[in-house]
Amino acid sequence: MSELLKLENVRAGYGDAVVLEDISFSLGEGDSLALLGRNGMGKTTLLSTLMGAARQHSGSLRFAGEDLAIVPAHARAHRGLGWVPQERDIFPSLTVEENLTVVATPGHWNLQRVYDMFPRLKERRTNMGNELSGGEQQMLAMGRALMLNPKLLLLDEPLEGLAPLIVQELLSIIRRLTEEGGMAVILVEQHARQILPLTRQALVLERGRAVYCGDSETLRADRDLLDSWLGVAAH
Amino acid sequence: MQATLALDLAPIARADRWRPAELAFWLIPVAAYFIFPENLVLLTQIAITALFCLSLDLILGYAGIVSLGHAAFFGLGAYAAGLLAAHGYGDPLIGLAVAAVVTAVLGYVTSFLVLRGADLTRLMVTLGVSMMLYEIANKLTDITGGVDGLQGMEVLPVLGQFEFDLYGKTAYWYAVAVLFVLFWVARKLVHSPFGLSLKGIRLNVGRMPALGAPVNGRLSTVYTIGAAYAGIAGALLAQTTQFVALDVLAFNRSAELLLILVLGGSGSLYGALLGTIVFMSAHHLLSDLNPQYWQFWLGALLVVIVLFARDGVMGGLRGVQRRLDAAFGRTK
Amino acid sequence: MTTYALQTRNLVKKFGGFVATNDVSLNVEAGARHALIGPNGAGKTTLINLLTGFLEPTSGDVILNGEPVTHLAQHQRVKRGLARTFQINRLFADLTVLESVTMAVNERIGIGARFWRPIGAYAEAVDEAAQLLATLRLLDLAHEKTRNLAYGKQRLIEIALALAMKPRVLLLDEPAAGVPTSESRELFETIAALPRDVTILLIEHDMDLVFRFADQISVLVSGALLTGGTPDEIAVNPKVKEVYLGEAISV
Amino acid sequence: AEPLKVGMVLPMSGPFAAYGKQIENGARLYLKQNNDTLAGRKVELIIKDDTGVAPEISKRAAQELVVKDKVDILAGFGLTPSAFAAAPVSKEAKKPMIVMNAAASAVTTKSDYILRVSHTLPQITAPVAEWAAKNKIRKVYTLVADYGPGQDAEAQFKKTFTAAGGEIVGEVRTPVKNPDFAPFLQKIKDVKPDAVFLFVPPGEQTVAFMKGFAERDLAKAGIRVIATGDLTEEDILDAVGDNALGIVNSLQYSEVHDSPENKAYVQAYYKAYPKDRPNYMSVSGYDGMQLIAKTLEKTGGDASGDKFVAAAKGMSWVSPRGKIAIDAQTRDIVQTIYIRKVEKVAGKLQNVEFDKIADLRDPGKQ
Amino acid sequence: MTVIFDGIASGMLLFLISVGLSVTLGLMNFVNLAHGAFAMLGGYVCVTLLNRAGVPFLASLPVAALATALAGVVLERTLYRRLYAATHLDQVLFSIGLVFMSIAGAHYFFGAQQQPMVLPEFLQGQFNLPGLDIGIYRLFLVVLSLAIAYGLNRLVRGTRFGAQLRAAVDNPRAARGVGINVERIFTLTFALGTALAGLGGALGVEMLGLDPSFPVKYIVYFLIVVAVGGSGNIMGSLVASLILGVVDVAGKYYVPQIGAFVIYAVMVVMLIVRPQGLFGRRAAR
Ligand SMILES: Nc1ncnc2c1ncn2[C@@H]1O[C@H](COP(=O)(O)OP(=O)(O)OP(=O)(O)O)[C@@H](O)[C@H]1O
Ligand SMILES: Nc1ncnc2c1ncn2[C@@H]1O[C@H](COP(=O)(O)OP(=O)(O)OP(=O)(O)O)[C@@H](O)[C@H]1O
Ligand SMILES: [Mg+2]
Ligand SMILES: [Mg+2]
Repeated sequence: MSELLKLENVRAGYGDAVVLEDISFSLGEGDSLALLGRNGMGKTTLLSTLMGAARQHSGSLRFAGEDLAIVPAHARAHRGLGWVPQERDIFPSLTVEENLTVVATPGHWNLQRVYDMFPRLKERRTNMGNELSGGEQQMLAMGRALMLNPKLLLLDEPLEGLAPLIVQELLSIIRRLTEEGGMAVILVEQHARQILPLTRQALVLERGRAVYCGDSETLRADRDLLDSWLGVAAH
Repeated sequence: MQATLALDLAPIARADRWRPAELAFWLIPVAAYFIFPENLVLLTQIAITALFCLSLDLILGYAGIVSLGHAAFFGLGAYAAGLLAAHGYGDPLIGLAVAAVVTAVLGYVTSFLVLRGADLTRLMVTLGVSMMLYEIANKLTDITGGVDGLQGMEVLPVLGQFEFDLYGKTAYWYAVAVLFVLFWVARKLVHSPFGLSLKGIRLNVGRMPALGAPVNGRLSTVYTIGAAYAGIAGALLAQTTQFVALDVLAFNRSAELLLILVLGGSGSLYGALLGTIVFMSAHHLLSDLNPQYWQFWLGALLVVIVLFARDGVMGGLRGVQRRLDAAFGRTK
Repeated sequence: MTTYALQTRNLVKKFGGFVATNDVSLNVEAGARHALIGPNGAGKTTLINLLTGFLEPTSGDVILNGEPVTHLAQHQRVKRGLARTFQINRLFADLTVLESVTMAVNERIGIGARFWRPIGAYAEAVDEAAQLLATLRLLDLAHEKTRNLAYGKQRLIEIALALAMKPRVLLLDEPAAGVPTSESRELFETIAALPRDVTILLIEHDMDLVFRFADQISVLVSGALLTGGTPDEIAVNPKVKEVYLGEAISV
Repeated sequence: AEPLKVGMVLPMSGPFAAYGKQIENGARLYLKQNNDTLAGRKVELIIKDDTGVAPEISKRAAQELVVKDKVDILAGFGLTPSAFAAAPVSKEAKKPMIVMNAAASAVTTKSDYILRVSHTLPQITAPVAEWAAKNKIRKVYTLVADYGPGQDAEAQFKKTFTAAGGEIVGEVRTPVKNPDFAPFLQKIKDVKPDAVFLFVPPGEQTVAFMKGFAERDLAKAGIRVIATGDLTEEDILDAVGDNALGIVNSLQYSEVHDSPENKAYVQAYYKAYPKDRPNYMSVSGYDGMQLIAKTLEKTGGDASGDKFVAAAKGMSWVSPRGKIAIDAQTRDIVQTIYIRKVEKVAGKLQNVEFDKIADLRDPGKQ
Repeated sequence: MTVIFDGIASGMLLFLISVGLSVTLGLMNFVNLAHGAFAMLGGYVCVTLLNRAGVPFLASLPVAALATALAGVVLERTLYRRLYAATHLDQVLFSIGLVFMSIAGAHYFFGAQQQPMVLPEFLQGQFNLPGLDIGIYRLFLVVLSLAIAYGLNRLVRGTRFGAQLRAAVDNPRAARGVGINVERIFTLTFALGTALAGLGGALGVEMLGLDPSFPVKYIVYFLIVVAVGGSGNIMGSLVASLILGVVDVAGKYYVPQIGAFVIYAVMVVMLIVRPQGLFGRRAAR
């Protein structure tokens, strides 16, 4: 696996405020990382930093061999970063289909494949972005990111608000993406139990610092760790 | 009740305390009287405009209703007081009271037009209402004197005691006193539950009904109050200038007012006052320096202020204070 | 005879030609813990919007505690004890947490339009708000501006605002979405601890929570009611499994 | 002697900035020609901008000029409301106030210290009505802007014109802010009067009206345009362009008025302000200063209100526009009003005088 | 008949001078009250070329549009850009500041008087059909505005650029996240908006006149069209302009006594009936 993403001592936040301290990890092509942590620990901020939507104070951030700090936010998507934001951020003045095609990049994922994956979207293709149910928005955000055919997919709580059936499908799709498609994934989730089996690595954030960085399997097995950082031992 | 013990309620419980800086602020009008005895007319007009601006702040800064037609109320108030004075009822306080009532009625009635739609719609509806009022006043030349102005106002001494004089002393204290009283009332209002609910409406109008708040009722109420304030300001201008012409209803006045409020920082009562002081002083100074092209410099001033201080003068001051706090290591 | 806290009769909502709510007649018993489940886009949120008056129905009726409220404004329904949370947060970004909740309490106890005395003078409202924050463990954030909070915390405020209404009927639209697993359990404990006479209608996609919490479940598919019953009945219903549950519940 | 301070309140910015500019030009020209010295006193000119239509600013400016700058004489006043608003200041402070443009008849009645050197609206309206009635124009359609001055002009025109035997076949008042005259012109075309009497705020409205008039070929339909002369004053004429040719109008001053005083004035004006054309407003500014000079000579340099006004009453002198005088009763101006027609003179549009009504008092005060 | 045609033409003029604002305010959601200032610039460029340099009218129109667009781009790059994220009120303050500066600037360079402008022969006059007099310049305006409306509508609704623009306005952060070059799109769109403003200004001189107070004199009309049409909707603006123009002209023709009220009354009524504007969609929340 050749190296795709590498963070070294990254410090980031909003404006003058620092949210993340000293984050380092690296990710190879087709690799997968579970990003865990309680509320407000900085998971979203880390993804925002990768996308250039939060401020990187110091440290280094390399993607496919390039220093991301000097790549403007909008160009990062073209470099191969696909983002499903936590708040979905669907464009309300665009139809469902426009939301998908507005930035499409040629590749494996095209309109047809996205519609196959989420038939619901196809039914609602002429709806405006703000006329969708919560779950439909979530699907659309996912589809929109896939249409970019990214090398690295950043998913911020992608299962939230989806019906169980869809969740199951999506989990298997994510697994396929990494295993067959060679797409790398960073997955933020509250439901550690559901995603740890899916990912190779895990990173646990606690007040902006990494308290665990290693492989998922070990973390999954260690109930004490899980309990102390995530409070999920009961599951 | 242990929960409340754990929490310091001071920030919310004492939000309405008069702070030293506020007391200092209100010394400005007193000091100004002695420092600029020859500019009392300007100072009076600043006080009046500040009151007018305060009225817009109530509806825009607190309730989030943008208006580009607030001069409708100002003008109506001015004509109410002016017509009274021209027909032999020149007592200033009665003039203010009548102006307040008349404009409140108009405010209440038109509030229902303003409740609908988003910002741009409101902007244009308020503007439309005020333009129609302007045209009516223009049409009724026999009553209003039209563009040439209302003839024959006789304003009696304030409280039967204080004549309006050439130097404008009476006018000044009269305007400042009215401003202060109404400011005090407005201050009570914004720190009350009513004021809080207005903020709620401004920040997220969609959520308020789900909290059981009758949004339209609240907006109507504050719009009516704002209208009355504007009417009083208009009446003050009519009485202190002893003249009313159509321009009290003009679009420019509404637009300039909006400008002043934004310049000062909407959503804070002192923003309205500071904005007026800064804008009118700048206007006065610049137009004295360069009667022809002062607008250029005033425009440049506005642009610079927006670029460097968001939320107007108040925003800028807050920024400075934050920086000072940080520099001296104080925490709030 | 069972009393119903909330009923709909032949409720229909169309968006243009699209039927989002299709002839729904739903009965929610007083004091029930009633869950509403169904695929994405089935019309659950739309139904809540119709119940609360956020949307006008195309036809049909909404009945709250035996009285028709179909044409009452939202705030009037709230006054009759119907409160809700929103699936996507609708908060007051520039108010502090305590201010937001105090404001909600003010409205409930009917002092929202008082304009002469300061907020702090109505200590009972502020105290109650603080209490509520304490129950939701938000006390240390009381003076933070809402906009500076992480998503999960904002989610809790969304719920605090609804609870401040002291509702008799509470409609929760995916309350736990975005709240971490550990905290969502506590959250549900708080909700479950509400007095039994508070009726709760819950939308949620997390089946662990639904099956632990609900005593009645209705399933909505394509705008229409598919079926209803106790959790045990629903869990084994093959139709529900096919369109919604998949392998989520292994009984 | 101490310098004489003259405070001018003028619209220097805003939609009426051209007025202020012309008046200032005229006033400064006179001062320059006299080395800034009138009747032996050095003159200091202070100019305040009132932005045109804000009486409270005019009043403030006047008050500050009196209280702070301690001026001896107030002058200027581009529009009627500013003159009205400032009148009480002159009255209370007993300062002479020389009105250089505000045209409502009643202005001079608002303070005993007001003197007017420009014109009144009836004064420039009546003559063209009289001329029309006498020159085979029987049926007139009046089109005025719907505001105070428009209504006054309409009333005066009707009064004079019908008294002289003419007939008003239609009248319309157009909105003051009116970018398009098409509907009104269409109506006029339908009615086919001998002439249209026009009174709109000078500026783009005149331009727009005349353009529409030409576009619709109303002139070919035999309809003429008559107007007050402020609509075809030199500042606007170029913008109206050739469409203005043939408009008959009445006013007290034209750039091509044939007199040695005017030749000298025009020459000096162009020398001082090569970019502007002299118009009646500039002459008012010029004459205002001239009035001050002549009056001070009479009072021996005393500019105190009562003495000054007493001395100014009945004063007469030769202005670039011809002989003019201050009415001893009304303190208003008495002057000759010329009937002119817009023609090309040496490639430039001009108001060529061809008739006149001499020594006319303000008809509005009778 | 003639009244209706005049109404249509006057509506089209309204459309032409305000369509630039439909772009900057409507599409970009920037409260650009300085729209009139850009229009004025276009007007002065056109008049100057015409009168001083003897450039033919039709040639001076595109030059006016380009020159204005250039000024727009420079201002966008240096100033406007910094205010996209600011509140609407701050934008008002800023753009009015620019208006003030432009008024004083125009006054300084061109003087306070009206600018003369003579149309070429072939655009002057009328041709007369039975019962219908058609002003040639008016016809020219009608044709031009239909073309512009069509083109713009295509651009906004039918192209990827249009979709990217709407996305960038909806949520710049997310738009960047999916790879839209928000800055470039905004610059281009702003250039388009100002070019249209300049063109409208140049075309408007003939009927509206041109002096330094132009930017404030007609601001109300610009806003009316955008508000009634529904913000961000080009066809809405076109239809709104048409209705306003026809009603306004007809009102003045048939009931001149209340001529001045008509346009405001129509606007208020239309906005009360359709607060979102004719074609506006419910604002997204
Ligand atoms: N725009 C912002 N400005 C300032 N601070 C912010 C901003 N957004 C988030 N924060 C703060 O940054 C911290 C981390 O927030 P972040 O959203 O990254 O958390 P998270 O781990 O994604 O939480 P959640 O699980 O709730 O989504 C929080 O303390 C939050 O208050
Ligand atoms: N304003 C609207 N115009 C057109 N269609 C709409 C509108 N609002 C919602 N819809 C459609 O109605 C359907 C029901 O939406 P609703 O939000 O009620 O779904 P839901 O059951 O809550 O789904 P989820 O579980 O994803 O939140 C969806 O398919 C949605 O696209
Ligand atoms: Mg997050
Ligand atoms: Mg939903």
